[in-house]
Amino acid sequence: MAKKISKELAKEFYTNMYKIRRFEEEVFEFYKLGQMAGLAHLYIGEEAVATGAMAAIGPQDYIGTTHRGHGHMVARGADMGKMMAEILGKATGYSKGKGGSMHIMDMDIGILGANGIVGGGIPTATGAAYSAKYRGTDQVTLCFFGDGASNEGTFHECINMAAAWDLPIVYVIENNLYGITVDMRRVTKEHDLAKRAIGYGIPGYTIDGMNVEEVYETISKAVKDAREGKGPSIVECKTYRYHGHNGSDNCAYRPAGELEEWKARDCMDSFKAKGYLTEDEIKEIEKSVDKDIEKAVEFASESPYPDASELMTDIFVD
Amino acid sequence: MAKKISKELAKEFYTNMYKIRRFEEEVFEFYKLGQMAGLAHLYIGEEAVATGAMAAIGPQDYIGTTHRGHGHMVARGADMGKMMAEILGKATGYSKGKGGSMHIMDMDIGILGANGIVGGGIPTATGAAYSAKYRGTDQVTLCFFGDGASNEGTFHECINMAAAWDLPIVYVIENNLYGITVDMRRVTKEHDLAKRAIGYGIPGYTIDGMNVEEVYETISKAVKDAREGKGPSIVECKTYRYHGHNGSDNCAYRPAGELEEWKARDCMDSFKAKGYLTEDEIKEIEKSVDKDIEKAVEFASESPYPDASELMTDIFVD
Amino acid sequence: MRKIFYRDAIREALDEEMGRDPMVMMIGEDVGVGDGTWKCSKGLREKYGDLRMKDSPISEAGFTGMCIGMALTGMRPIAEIMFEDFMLVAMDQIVNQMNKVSYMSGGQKHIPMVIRTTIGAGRAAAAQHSQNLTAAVAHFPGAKIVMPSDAYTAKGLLKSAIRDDDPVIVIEHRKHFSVEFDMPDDADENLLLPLNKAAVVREGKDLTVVASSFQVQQAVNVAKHLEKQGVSVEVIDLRSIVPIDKETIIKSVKKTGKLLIIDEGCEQFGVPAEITAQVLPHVFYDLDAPIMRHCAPNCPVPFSPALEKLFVPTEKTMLKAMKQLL
Amino acid sequence: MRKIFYRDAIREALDEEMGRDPMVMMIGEDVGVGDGTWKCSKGLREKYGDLRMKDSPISEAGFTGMCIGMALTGMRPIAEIMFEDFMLVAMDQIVNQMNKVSYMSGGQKHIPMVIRTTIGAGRAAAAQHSQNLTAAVAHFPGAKIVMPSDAYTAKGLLKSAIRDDDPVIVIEHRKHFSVEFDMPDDADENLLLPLNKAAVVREGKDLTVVASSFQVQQAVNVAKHLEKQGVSVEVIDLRSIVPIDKETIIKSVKKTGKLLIIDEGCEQFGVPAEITAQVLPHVFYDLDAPIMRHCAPNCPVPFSPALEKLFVPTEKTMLKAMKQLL
Ligand SMILES: Cc1ncc(C[n+]2csc(CCOP(=O)(O)OP(=O)(O)O)c2C)c(N)n1
Ligand SMILES: Cc1ncc(C[n+]2csc(CCOP(=O)(O)OP(=O)(O)O)c2C)c(N)n1
Ligand SMILES: [Mg+2]
Ligand SMILES: [Mg+2]
Repeated sequence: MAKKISKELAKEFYTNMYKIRRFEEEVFEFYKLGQMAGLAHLYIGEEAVATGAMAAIGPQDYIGTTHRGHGHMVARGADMGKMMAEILGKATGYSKGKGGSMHIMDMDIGILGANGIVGGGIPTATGAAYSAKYRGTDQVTLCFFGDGASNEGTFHECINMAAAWDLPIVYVIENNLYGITVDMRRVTKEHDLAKRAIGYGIPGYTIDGMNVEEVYETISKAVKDAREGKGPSIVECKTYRYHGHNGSDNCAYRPAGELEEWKARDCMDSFKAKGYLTEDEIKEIEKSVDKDIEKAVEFASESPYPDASELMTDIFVD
Repeated sequence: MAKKISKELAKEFYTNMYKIRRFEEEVFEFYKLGQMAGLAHLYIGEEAVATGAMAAIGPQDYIGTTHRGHGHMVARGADMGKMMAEILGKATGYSKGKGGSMHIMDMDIGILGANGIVGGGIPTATGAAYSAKYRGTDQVTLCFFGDGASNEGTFHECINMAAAWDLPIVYVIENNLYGITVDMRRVTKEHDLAKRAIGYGIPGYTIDGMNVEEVYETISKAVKDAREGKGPSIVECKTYRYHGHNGSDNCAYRPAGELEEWKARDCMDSFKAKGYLTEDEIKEIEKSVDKDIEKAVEFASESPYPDASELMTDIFVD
Repeated sequence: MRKIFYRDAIREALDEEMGRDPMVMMIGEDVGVGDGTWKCSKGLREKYGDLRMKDSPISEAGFTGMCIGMALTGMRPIAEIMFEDFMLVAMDQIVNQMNKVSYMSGGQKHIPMVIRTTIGAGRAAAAQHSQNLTAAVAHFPGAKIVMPSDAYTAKGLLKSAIRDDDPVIVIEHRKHFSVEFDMPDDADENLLLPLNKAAVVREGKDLTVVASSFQVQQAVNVAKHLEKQGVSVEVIDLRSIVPIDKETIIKSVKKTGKLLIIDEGCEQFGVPAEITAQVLPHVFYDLDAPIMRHCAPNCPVPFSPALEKLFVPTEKTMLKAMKQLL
Repeated sequence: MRKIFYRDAIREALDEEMGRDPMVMMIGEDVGVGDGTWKCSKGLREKYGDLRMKDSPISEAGFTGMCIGMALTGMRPIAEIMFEDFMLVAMDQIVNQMNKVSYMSGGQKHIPMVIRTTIGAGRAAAAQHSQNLTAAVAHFPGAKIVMPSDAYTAKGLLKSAIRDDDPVIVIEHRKHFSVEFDMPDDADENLLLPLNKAAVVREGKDLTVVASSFQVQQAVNVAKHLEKQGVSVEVIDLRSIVPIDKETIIKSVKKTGKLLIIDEGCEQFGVPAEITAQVLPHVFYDLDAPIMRHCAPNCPVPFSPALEKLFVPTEKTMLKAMKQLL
């Protein structure tokens, strides 16, 4: 069980969880209206993971994210206007609209980039950790990915190297039980994925990903170890996505009642119930976030699409 | 410690270990004479692994092998003449000379094929196990590979699936401490590779690969489990290759004395010392094997090279 | 003549072949409980069981490679790789293993396996979910590669692929799955299309256009449009990428004297380049103009619909390309 | 003019660039303690330390992909992939990741990384250790690809590759490592060859031959031989595979009217096909004969020396191919 946290941290936690949820709701609105082309992989339900994790690192640290990466970006303090614009394919987006939802990057805040290939970003994140070690900084990398990604070869290859060379990186598995329609219990025998850490000779933690304090505390410890040169860890956060895999998924593969069980343990509701914040404080946070979200939505909506001349730029420097 | 074995088994063990060593010595002769083109990855030093393992399976079972695969073939009872001919690139070889040392296959005795890609054969072997399960036979697959291969992504992907689906397969890691010049202790943190089994929820055994009885006994147990539907295991055999990675390797990367330490525990010497066989029995075995080897060498030497017309055949059926 | 959705034509092919031969199975992400990402295997897990319509973990190299072992031991597996882009994580197993077993074993064993995968830009799926990278796979000898252009060819080519004793890669188009097509009445469970033949889908005499997959119908539409202007365009549906049915193309070009090759992959080192090089020596003295190609540009696939619409050939750009040659 | 082994020219390039820029590092199998499979990094681990000349486990996808993260955070990594064949296990990281970061990020970041790898059939290493599969990698936009043909170009291209701000794939030839070459005196630490230029290495007027890597010198030898018979062959060393230096080839073909392209990769979907397609529209009216290619056949590389010698183009087969065009 996690220790009590400060008022300040409680505000940060609630702000970020609420912000992520609101942001994703707006993405889904765009999607349903047909204004967001492509795929929308919503982070709703998993907010405690990104929120607790980001609170555990410093401004100099790196983050590797995934196709379900909006939550990581928002919790890290990315510009929501530029995010939303990117998701809509607008010229003012993080990637001028060229990358879209699955490929947002912001190196100014250490975001190494989302990735459309499941498991594809694990090497990039591991390389950033190698770089930090070589350059002699004390930067730590958080590498996020799902239960599904943990069965790709890159997971194995990279964690083995990170362990062998004591790289400053924490592998955060967002185990939401499914890879699209496939229940992880049907494609793994050991369902606690953090147990794999034993084979690499590093610490592994399986924790409640709906509990933001527990996420924060566990990842803080793992980050501390990494920063002190003790090498990597695996932190597996058991969590759940409330929506389908992407916009068009009806979740027929889930057993009846499963969603409701997880919703009953909703990260925001349970956090509110702990009484760190007064009702007024909560309202104030929500109002302020709502305003930011509104601005982001407005900015993105009103932004122009990229010009045709952009098609062939940004491939090479020259 | 392994139990006492029968005279019959003792003879089989010694025969196969001696046969492998002699076969490889002849390969090396061809190599040094410049009559064997390409690479010679010799199995010398590791004979107890292939020998113990093959004694643990039945004629209907499958074997996946590697670039260092001659030992597996010989212990399985492959035709040494066709092997040697293949290694020399002759038309009478297993693959008509088209595959060479790294690509020998003999499905009549369950050999699924060697592989030039490190880790590349693990999926094939796992698929054979899937097939046995689907077809409802009681066939078990032995999948051999090295410490180096255990760091490729295919290792992880396949063992996870085999575990999840209780496939009848035993993964035999021939941990000879090196992948070419790279000491496995420099590229892994946990040096007992069988510990990785924990993460997959399956049994893992780290054993003395110089002790043929121990190999036999452990793999027999793993095979029994697999045959009974209890799923896969990992058996890590600590072993050592006496020669360089291939013919042209001077082993400068090995610490002084390491080779000698391992040779002091030579699988054949230590087996002989146990007294299962009389000196006469040993001599008789050696004489008979020597004759077989001689025949194989002669057959291969005298065989013709493939005809130019073979270049474009065997790509497709038609 | 009945109407059928492309996805259902594929489902029929799978169902018929699995029904016919108990050694046929399929493995891939979401193929079982999820009925397939594009519902091509709807209901087949219930019908044939979990082991024959196997939901895999996200381990493309692993499960594609496993099919080789199944094929070696008497089965006829089909690996479904959701997007062609993801073949890249399984590339070694495909082109270094699957393709080479028969040659490396001196013909001891062939590998009767199929890889089904999909292409299709234009869905705002960005640079890692939109590529037609077939040319890169086609460089490696050892597999046949086909691309259906409608429900009829989707069914007929897939069935032939499953029955073929060598590896066949079948590349479907994501924009086709929900399209309804005509299916001739005689296209029953014996429908088996050759894996090495192109088809002249529209005859003409002024220009030969070679296209594949989704672009075939578009090219035909443009040809119809041009007919009104008195220009007669012959359209060839490539169908087989490996091997290229060079004879059909050569015969057509000898007649028309002009060749345009359309492809939705990036231009560089693409399929049209190979067709150009194969055909050129045979039609050199018949050509009235250089062989031209009309492909996607040499950039990663952009996400923004505003840019992506400039990426894939359209009827408009095809028309322009044809006019340039006429 | 000094003499230098090809492998030592590469070592010089690495040493000079690592000495110049502390952000340059190399990672790969056996590069450190083992001095590199072909001794190209001899002594560099001692000189620059373990972290800068890093022995990797056999995890090509992992360590190649790690270079992307290093490049994003200020380093200039070099991944060594022992055989080009092994790029296939890292294919996603190379062409789906490394190649696309800059585009997918809207140019926020470019990836200054290098992949060094090797080709070279003819060493009885069989189907998985002998391929020149460059064309398959070249289909994907986002990386430059170069192939040196001697010690001078090996050094000059590698140094430019390391200093380039985008991904560059440098493909060396295994038959070259132990060959001694001339190195011009002015080829000092400032030797930087352009990554996008071919070179006319022998002038001629009757036929243009384009070759790369090991085949360049062979083509020159054949050209010398033909000169005695009164035939004048122009030989172009391709050097850059992506981009193709089309101008240099076009200019030559406009003069000679004939083009033969030699390549040691399999013919189908290979490099010569792309050159053919790119050049054809520009030289169509100058050609006296169709553009021809002389490649390896469309089969996996056979092991037996008796067959392998039939696989790779040789001076003898080159001569025959040239004569056919003359
Ligand atoms: C290599 C690869 N295979 C398959 C896919 C298709 N795909 C996209 S997301 C996804 C599921 C990922 O599951 P997980 O890693 O658990 O993340 P989650 O979506 O649950 O957050 C799949 C299979 C892909 N993008 N890349
Ligand atoms: C994918 C791949 N990477 C690298 C190589 C080169 N290579 C051949 S054998 C070998 C070492 C293999 O080590 P291990 O698996 O321990 O087997 P051992 O040789 O020790 O028996 C390497 C790196 C290869 N063949 N394939
Ligand atoms: Mg998941
Ligand atoms: Mg080893």
